[in-house]
This record gives sequence, structure tokens and C-alpha cells, in this order.
Amino acid sequence: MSLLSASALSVSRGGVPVLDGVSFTLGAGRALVLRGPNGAGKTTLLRTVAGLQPPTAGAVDGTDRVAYAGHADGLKAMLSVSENLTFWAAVFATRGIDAALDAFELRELADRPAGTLSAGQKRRLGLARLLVTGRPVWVLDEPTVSLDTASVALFAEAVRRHLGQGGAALVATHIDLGLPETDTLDVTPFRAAPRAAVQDEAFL
Amino acid sequence: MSLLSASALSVSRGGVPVLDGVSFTLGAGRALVLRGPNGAGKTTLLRTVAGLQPPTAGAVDGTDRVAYAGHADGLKAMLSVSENLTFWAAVFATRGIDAALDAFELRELADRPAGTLSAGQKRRLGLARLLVTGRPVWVLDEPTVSLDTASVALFAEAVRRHLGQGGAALVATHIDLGLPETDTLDVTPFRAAPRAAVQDEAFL
Amino acid sequence: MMPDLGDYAGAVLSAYAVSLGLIVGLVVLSLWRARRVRAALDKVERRGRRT
Amino acid sequence: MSLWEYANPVRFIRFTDRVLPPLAVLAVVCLVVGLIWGFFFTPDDYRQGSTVKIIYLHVPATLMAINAWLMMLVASIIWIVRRHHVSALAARAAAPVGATMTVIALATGAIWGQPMWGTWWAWDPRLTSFLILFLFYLGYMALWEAIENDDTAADLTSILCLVGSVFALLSRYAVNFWNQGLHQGASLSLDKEENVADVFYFPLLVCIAGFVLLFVALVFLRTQTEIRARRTRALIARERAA
Amino acid sequence: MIALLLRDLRLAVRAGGGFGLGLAFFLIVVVLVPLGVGPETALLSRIAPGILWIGALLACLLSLDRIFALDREDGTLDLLATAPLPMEGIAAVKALAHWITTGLPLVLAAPVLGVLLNLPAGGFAWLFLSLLLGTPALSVIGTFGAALTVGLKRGGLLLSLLVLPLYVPTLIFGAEVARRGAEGLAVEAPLLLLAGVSLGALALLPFASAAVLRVTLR
Amino acid sequence: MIALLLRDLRLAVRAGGGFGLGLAFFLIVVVLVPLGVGPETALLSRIAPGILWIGALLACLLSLDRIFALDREDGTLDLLATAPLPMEGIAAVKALAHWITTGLPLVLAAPVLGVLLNLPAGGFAWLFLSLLLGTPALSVIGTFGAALTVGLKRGGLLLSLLVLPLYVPTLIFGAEVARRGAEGLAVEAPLLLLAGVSLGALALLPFASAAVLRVTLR
Ligand code: HEM
Ligand SMILES: Nc1ncnc2c1ncn2[C@@H]1O[C@H](COP(=O)(O)OP(=O)(O)OP(=O)(O)O)[C@@H](O)[C@H]1O
Ligand SMILES: Nc1ncnc2c1ncn2[C@@H]1O[C@H](COP(=O)(O)OP(=O)(O)OP(=O)(O)O)[C@@H](O)[C@H]1O
Ligand SMILES: [Mg+2]
Ligand SMILES: [Mg+2]
Repeated sequence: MSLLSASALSVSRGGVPVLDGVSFTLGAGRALVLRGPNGAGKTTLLRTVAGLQPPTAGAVDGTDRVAYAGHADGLKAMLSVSENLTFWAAVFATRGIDAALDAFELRELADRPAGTLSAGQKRRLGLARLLVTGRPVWVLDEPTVSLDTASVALFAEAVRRHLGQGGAALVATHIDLGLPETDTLDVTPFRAAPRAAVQDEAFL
Repeated sequence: MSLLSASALSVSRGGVPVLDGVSFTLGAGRALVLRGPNGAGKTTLLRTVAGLQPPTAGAVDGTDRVAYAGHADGLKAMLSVSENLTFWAAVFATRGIDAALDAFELRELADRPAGTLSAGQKRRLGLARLLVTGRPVWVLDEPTVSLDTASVALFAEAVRRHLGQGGAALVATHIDLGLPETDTLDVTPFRAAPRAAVQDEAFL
Repeated sequence: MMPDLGDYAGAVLSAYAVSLGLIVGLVVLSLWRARRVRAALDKVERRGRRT
Repeated sequence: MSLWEYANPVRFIRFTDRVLPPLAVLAVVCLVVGLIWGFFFTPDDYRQGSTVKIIYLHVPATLMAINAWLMMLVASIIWIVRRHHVSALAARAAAPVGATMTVIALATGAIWGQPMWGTWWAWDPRLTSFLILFLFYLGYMALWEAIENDDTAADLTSILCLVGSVFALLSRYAVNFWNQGLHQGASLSLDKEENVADVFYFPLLVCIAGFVLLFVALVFLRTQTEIRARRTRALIARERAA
Repeated sequence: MIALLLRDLRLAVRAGGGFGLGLAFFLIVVVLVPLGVGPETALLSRIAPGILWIGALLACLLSLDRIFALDREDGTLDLLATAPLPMEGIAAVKALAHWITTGLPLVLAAPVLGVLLNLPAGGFAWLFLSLLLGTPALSVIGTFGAALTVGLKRGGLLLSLLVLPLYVPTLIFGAEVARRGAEGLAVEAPLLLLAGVSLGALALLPFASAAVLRVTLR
Repeated sequence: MIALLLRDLRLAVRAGGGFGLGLAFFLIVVVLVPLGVGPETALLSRIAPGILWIGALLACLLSLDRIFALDREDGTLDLLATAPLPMEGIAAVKALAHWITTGLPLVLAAPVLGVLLNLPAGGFAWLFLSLLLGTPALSVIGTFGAALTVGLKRGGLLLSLLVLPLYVPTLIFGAEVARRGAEGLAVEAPLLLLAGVSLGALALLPFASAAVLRVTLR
């Protein structure tokens, strides 16, 4: 069964077509790593998959199963670590933030305002949010930025457990995550031919 | 001759002591890589060295030779790439942004507003700023975040050239930069003994 | 006992009531916060001494 | 022993712990005596009737409202020059007291104004400058609350206090100038030499003493509280670090 | 949804007294007016209802830009958009939180500030009532404006520019109620119109805000 | 330093008309007042000088929070602090840029808007002059306030609260000049005082702002 699939997807950013004809299917227990040089269009693709922007062509199936984590973590500096997580748990109507706190070793920091965390600690909190969404498909944009090797291992472990429970993950990254059984999709071949934006086509 | 030196430096963040007794000397042509797990205090140390916050003990020599690049790039989304660089060149009273544009392959992007760049392209621009400061000591906080392997190589090349011209670099990073002849300083052993903030000592 | 305040009884009495109310409020608030902070400090200090 | 010794928090707490009880008793005695004397045992004024009795609250409150700001100014300067934590915290502790005094002055004045001038409020220079003073208090307290780091907050609020004092003074002159000739303060001020007879004068003095003592006691108490709160935070931070 | 409301209120309290500051601005506007136009009581009491309404409106306006801006900057809005909450609900909750932190205190404080401007005695009740009816409309309309400008740098002033014309009907009817009330005239007509505007805005604008948010986020 | 000024001006132009928006807000306040207080010409022309000054002040105030906020958020302020520029210079340039983008347009527009409020014919020149003298003070004082609140979330309203009491002397003298001018009275005294306040603020406050910035940045 496929949790997330894209068929002949074209995406554009700021009106400029970026990628054309991207297709993939992600089944339960699978992880797909997106690769490509800077500016290739990974972020744009992930935002489209998460339903934050509409594709210019093609279709995504499974947007409502997606938990998205982008460059920004969506943390409130004035709320404590556990308050931040509890809020997201309430929004996604799940309960229990304990598993998330444990998975990313945030117990000690639980009462600290998120604004006082270091860059890597913030990122860990941002990733812990994924666990409280209860969504099966994780869509992650450079999740390991700022993480040290120990934290990267924690992250890999969390992903592995998520896959083991029938989840799936779509990850854009420049570095090696040490995940087993992942497929890799290089987006470079899908680079869109230089042309005007779709919305401008009527004027040509 | 030493370009930058710290002697018995103690730094704190948000009032909490983070590192104690850090000393190092950085001569011309040398690079020093700071290592340590998330939350160890690398960012705090670098900000102190750059003169953005006062040390709680010890002294830094050479703050006014420092060009600092932190987590935020200080780019104006509405200005183009070359306008951003020209501004910083004017502030530091240097001229010519061509070398910087070339070193980070930003020529093609020169007229694009910085706000429309991808994460990695922004970072390249942020690093290019270092070249127009004309300062001999680069103090960099996780400079390769979001960069793909080709860009990391560009960066390493830029650092190597800078060192070759008698510059120096102090870099905090979690990954391997592929720089030759660097010293490494692990900040973990300098972790401050748990105690209250200096400013609060009067209250204990 | 009560002095004759004439036409202005309402004004004088309300002035006294408002002022004394504000003063008492401030004092009570200060004392209440003082007690709470003192209790919190005691708790922390005792914890510190035990360990 | 130099006065600066009391800038040490521990010594300050020890000292104030000793003087607070007698100070508080004295303040209460003065207030009770002065107010009862004024309220029950002074005659009505021939022109203002029984409303003169408001003077025992109004005048001390106005005095303390101004003097509290002056004390904060001095404490701020001490913090800037000598960086004694106690003085910064004392300034912080005094602000709500001063603000309350300003409110009392405004409220009693307004209540007094209703029978005397036929209006709760008039844009008389004195009244206006008090309202502006209240705004300064509000801003000062809001700034303290808004900043997390204690030393940063102390630095910024003390600079604000300095700059604010200059502008408060300027406002006072500006307001005087603005309402010049339009609204005479004729009925506002009983000239002390002429109108305030000794019958009113002595209980008023006792009340003023009471307000001063109350102010000092409250500032001591609140400064103690601030010191303890700060100490608690420091201890918790130390524990957490351990 | 309730979690979102509670979080917004909690953030308003934590971030240095979200409740008090709108109020303080209102107070300050009311103080500035006599300083500007002069201290004459008769003059002031004539313009009092209008000035109080304008002051409340401006205090409301100043706090609008933060309804979505902070959530946008730190990425929360993106995450909320992918969460299982209807966008209409998010817009409505945001407007409600804004009203509770800003509108409600203004309503409660207005009569007190009326004293400063020598508002005639008969006007207090009508001023209070008109603000109570009108400020919810100000919050929903403002939320719509905030949704339009979310993500624009320097959106603050643009936001004012967009929202103020939308505030005009509410202001006219509200100030008219307060002014007629102060002068002892009949207030039924403007009061009904004000209530109508308010209810209409409350019923329809959250949908418009949601539509706008969907566009600005993509 | 000049580069910083030019960059700020350029950003103001690019970011959706920094010049136009302060102005637009001023216009809108002036339009709201007749809607709020009623359309009587005699009444309006009496309150016109004061309202125009208050409108200009509020338009100024609304744009203050962005003086440092944007530069702080994207890290530029940190980088500027490590650059070879004196902090006093940065504060002064920021205030100057704010005046050019906000104060100056207000000064130029005020006479035009005076027509809308039936400002008496004699008052135009004095209104213009008083704003020309007063708005630079508003910008420097505002920069001081912006420096105090830089880095605080929701600093906007706190900023207003801190700055408005500081604006009182400028407002009083400025509005007094405009009012007396409109009524044909002598204006020398308030004019001199206004100039004095303005010069004093210009000479001293950049140093205070720099001191504050050094504290907030650390
Ligand atoms: C909200 C309104 C008012 C405020 C803010 C206010 C403020 C002040 C201030 C600042 C003083 C100066 C104290 C001094 O110079 O020693 C004062 C004194 C005084 N006020 Fe008021 N006032 C108000 C209303 C009134 C009213 C309505 C009356 C009575 C008609 C009044 C009667 C007095 C008297 C008798 C003094 C003492 C004057 C003296 O000691 O020479 N005040 N008030
Ligand atoms: N408004 C715009 N106009 C033109 N091109 C744009 C605009 N916005 C973005 N782009 C370009 O779209 C491309 C895709 O950007 P995207 O952020 O998706 O890349 P990415 O693969 O995530 O890169 P990175 O690895 O650096 O994060 C980039 O080349 C970028 O420069
Ligand atoms: N206000 C505060 N109160 C208490 N602790 C704080 C505060 N602010 C920061 N810290 C702590 O100070 C430590 C140092 O943080 P710093 O950002 O310097 O770490 P870092 O080495 O740069 O980490 P990273 O690799 O994650 O960027 C962290 O453990 C952080 O949690
Ligand atoms: Mg990207
Ligand atoms: Mg760091």
C-alpha cells in the first residue's frame, strides 16, 4: 500500500518552474532520500508534497498523511520545551509527549523556555514534534542541520523506529544519514527546462 | 605573530556559565576547528571572541581583526546579491566584490534578490561576505549548514586561500571540512563547573 | 462619633475608601509576594542543604 | 562602616530584617494617628467644607509620587556608576509603590475636584504633569517586566530612568506653558502660609511622616523580595546546572 | 482549537503583558489629544466620544500585525496549515484571542478614560455599549487585514492602510451611538446598524481570512 | 556610514513604499477624525492644528519598531556591531533614515491635509515650520525607544508606551506653535522652546541610544 505518491509532478517557486515530471511512490516502512545540489528544488518539492503550495502539474496523493518539518522549527521562544510539544499534541489530537521527549533526550530540558536552547537543541525539539503528530509520513527538509553526531544517531534511530511501525519518510539532505534500506532520488535530472511561469503562459 | 588569542576565557549565556578557562592562540595561516556536542557552548564562545558579548573572565586579544559569520546571514531579502555584498564592502571600507562573487560562484545569481535564493545559495552569499570585509580572522559558526558537497569544496578552497594570504580562521562545526593543517579544540573538557551566574554570585 | 461631613460626605468618604483601599492593596500584595518568594527560597535552600 | 556595605544583598537583608518591624509599626501609628486626627478632630474649612479632609491623603500622596521617582533616579545612577545590585533592585521595588501613590494622588484629586470645580478632571498643568508621571511609571515597570536577563533589564531601565527624568522635567515646564492663562489654579492650591491653619497643618505633617515611613518600609520589603527572588533563581540555575 | 486559543493567550501574558499594552496605548492617545488641541473643557467634552472611539480603534490597529506575523516568522503557520485544523477555525480563534487580549480591556477602560475627556455623564453607558458591540468587529476585520499582509516585510503600515478603510463603517456607527448618547439624543438607529455590521463581520470575515491565508501561505 | 544610510533608504523604497505608507497613515487619521467627532467646520478648524500634530506623531510612532527590528532578526545588527562603525554613528544614521522616510514626507504633506480639516489660512506656515522643527526630535527620541525594545518580541506596543511620554514636550510646543499661528497669536516663545527641545534631543540622544544598543546586543 502506498502512503504517499507523486505522479508527474511539476513544481515552481516564485513563479519560476523548478522541477518537472517527478514521480515516486512511498510505501509503508520505506524511506526516500532526495538529493541534489543547492538550488535544485528539493525544498520546493517537499513544500508541494506537504500541501503548502499547489503543484503546477501532476498530483500528490496522501498530503493529509504528511507531517512536515522545514527549515524553520515553529517553536515559541517563550514557551517551555514541554509546553511546545503539548501544544502540537493538542493540535494533532494525540496525547502523551513522553515518547517524544525520550526519543530525543529532551527530558532534562523539558522546563527550559525554547528560546534559551542552543541551535542543535532547538532542532532536536523540532524533530520531536514529528512524534506527537501521529502522522505516518514524515517529510523532512535537511533535518540534521546543526546536529552533532550523537543527535544524528538519535534521529536515525527515531526514523528507523518510525519505519518499523509502518511509517514512511521523505528526506532532503546533503549528508549521509546512516539509514538502512532507503531509496535515493536525485532531483537533478528533473530540472525544469527554462521557460516562463505557467501563470504567464496566457501572455505568450 | 598571533592574530587572535584568548586567555583563560570564561563565557556564559543567558547568565549561565557555559565554558571556563578556554585559551588558544591563532597565528597567521592557521585554522582552528572547535568541536563539541550540541549545547557545549561553541556559539557562545564564538560570539564572545567576536566581541558581541563580554567574557565573564579572561580576555580576548584581536577582536577588532575578526569577521564574524553566525547562524543568521544578515542578508536583506529585498536587495540583490551584489547590492548586499556592495553594502558590506562599503561598511568595511574595502572595494571590489568580484573576487567574492567568483569564489562562491555567485555571478549568475548576482542580480537576484537575496530573498529568492535557496537555503544553500543564501549561505554561499553569507560566506562571500567574509571576503569583502578584508578582516584577517574569520570566525565562523557552522558555516557549511545547508551546503551541498560542491559548495563545501568551494568554501574549503576559499578558507585555504585566505590562510595562504596570511589570514586565520576559527570554525565551529560538526562535520569534516576537509581543511589541511588545522588544529582541533574540543570544548567539552572546558565545560563550566555547575554554578550560578556571575552576576548572581552576590546573591548566593 | 462620626463627624458631620455635610454635603460632601460621599466625596470625602470615597476619597478615604479609594486611598486606603489602594494602600492596603499594595501592602497586601507586597506581603503576599514576599511570603511566597520567601517560601520558594526556603524550599530551594533546604533542598540544597539536604543534597 | 561605610554605607556601601549595605549594597551587599545579605547584609541588606539582615539590616532590613531588623529595622522593618519597628518601621512598619511606626508607619502604621503615624498613619492611624494622622488620619484619625485629621478626619475626626479638625474643623471644616469655611470655603471647602468637609472636603479639606481629603488633604491628608492627597498631599502626602503627591509628595511621595514625586519622591519615589527621585529615589529611583538616585538608585539608577548608583547602579550605573557603582553597579550595586541592591540599588537596581530597590529602584525596581520602588516603582509600583510610586505608581500607586500617583494613582492615589490622581484619584483623591479627582474626587476632590468634583465638589470644588464641578468636574472630575480638568487639564490643569499640575494634574496633567501627574498623569504624564504615571505614564513614565507604567513604561518603566513594563520595561522591567519585558526583559528577561536581570542585568540587562537593570541597565536599560536605569538609562530609561535618566532620560525619562529629563523629559519629565521638560514636560512639567511644557505643560505649565501650554495651559498658561487658560485655566487658573486659583482654587487648586491653598497657600500654606495663608490658608492652611495650624489645625490642618499638624495632622498633615503626621500624615506625611506616615506616608514617608510607609514608603520606606514598603521599599525595604519589596527590595528584600526582589533579592530573594533573584537568589531563588540563582539557586535553581545552579541546581539545574549540577 | 482550544489549545490554539490557550496558547495565544498564554503567549500574550508571557510576552510582557499583552493585555496591558493595548490599554496603555489607548490611555496615551487620550492624554495626547488635550495636549494637542488645548485644555478647554467644553471643547474636549464635545469631541470626547469621537476621540475615544478613534483611540480604541488605533490601539486595536497597532496590535494587529502580530496576530500572524510571529507565527509566520518561526514557521508555526506553515505547520498549522498542515495540521488537521480548518483554516476558518484558525482565523476565528486568532481573532478571538486578539479580542480578548486587546478589545475587551479597551471596552472596560473606556469609561474611565471618558472622565479624562469630560465625557458628559449620559454618554458613559452608550460609549461602553457601542465599544462592546464594535470591538469584536474590529478584531475580525483586523484579522482579515493581518492575513492579507502576512509574510510581507514592513507589513505594519501597509496593514493599517488596508484595514482603516474597512474600519470606517464600524467607526461611524459606533462613534455616532456614543455621540448621540452623550448629547442625549436617540441612539436606536446607529445602534442597530452597528450591531448589524458587527454580526455580519463576525459571520462572514473568518471565511474570507481563511481564503486569504490559503493564498498567502502557498 | 553613508552606505548604511543609502541602504536604509533603498530598503524603505523597495519594501513596498516606505515613503508612502507613513503618509497614508497620516492621511487616514486625518480622515477618521471628522468621521469620529462629526463634520462641523467650526469645530474641526479649531482642533485642526492639534489633530494634525497628533496624526503626524502617531504616523511617526507606527514606523518606529522597524528601525532596528528587521536588522536584528536577520543578524545584520550583530554584523554591524562587529564592523568598524561607531555605535553612535549607527544610531544617528538610523534616526536620520527614519526622518527622511517618515518625518520629511509628513512635514510636506501636513499643509495639504490641513485643507481637509479647515485649518485657518494663517496657520499653514506655522504648522509647516513647527513640524519641520519637531519631527527630527520625534525620530531621535523614537530611535532611542526602538533601541530599548530591540530584540523583545511584541516590542511594538511597549515601544509606544515608552516613547509617547517622551514625545510630550515636543508635541506640546509644536502644537502650541501651530495653534497660536492658526489663531494669529504670537508664536516666538513656543517656537524657541520647540527648537531647544529638538536641538537638545538631536545632540544628546544618539549617545543614549548607542549605550542602550551596546547593552541589548550583548
Ligand atoms: C487629579 C487631580 C489632582 C492632582 C493630580 C493634584 C496634584 C497635586 C500636586 C502635584 C500637588 C503638589 C503638592 C505640593 O506642591 O506640595 C497638590 C497639592 C494640593 N492639591 Fe492637588 N491635585 C489634584 C486635584 C486637587 C483638587 C481638586 C484640589 C482641591 C480643590 C486639590 C487641592 C490641593 C491642595 C490643597 C494641595 C496642597 C497645596 C500645598 O501644599 O501648597 N488638588 N496636588
Ligand atoms: N522568486 C524566485 N525567482 C526565481 N527563482 C527562484 C525564486 N525563488 C526561488 N528560486 C530558485 O528556485 C530554486 C529552488 O529552490 P529550493 O529552495 O527548492 O532549492 P533546494 O534544493 O532546497 O536548495 P538547498 O539545498 O540550497 O536548500 C533555486 O535555484 C532558487 O534560486
Ligand atoms: N538563557 C539560558 N539559560 C540557561 N541556559 C542557556 C540559556 N541560553 C543558552 N543556554 C545553554 O547554553 C549552552 C550553550 O549554548 P550554545 O548555543 O553556545 O551551544 P553550541 O555549542 O553552539 O551548540 P550547537 O552545536 O547546538 O549550536 C546550551 O546548553 C544552552 O542550552
Ligand atoms: Mg532547501
Ligand atoms: Mg551553536
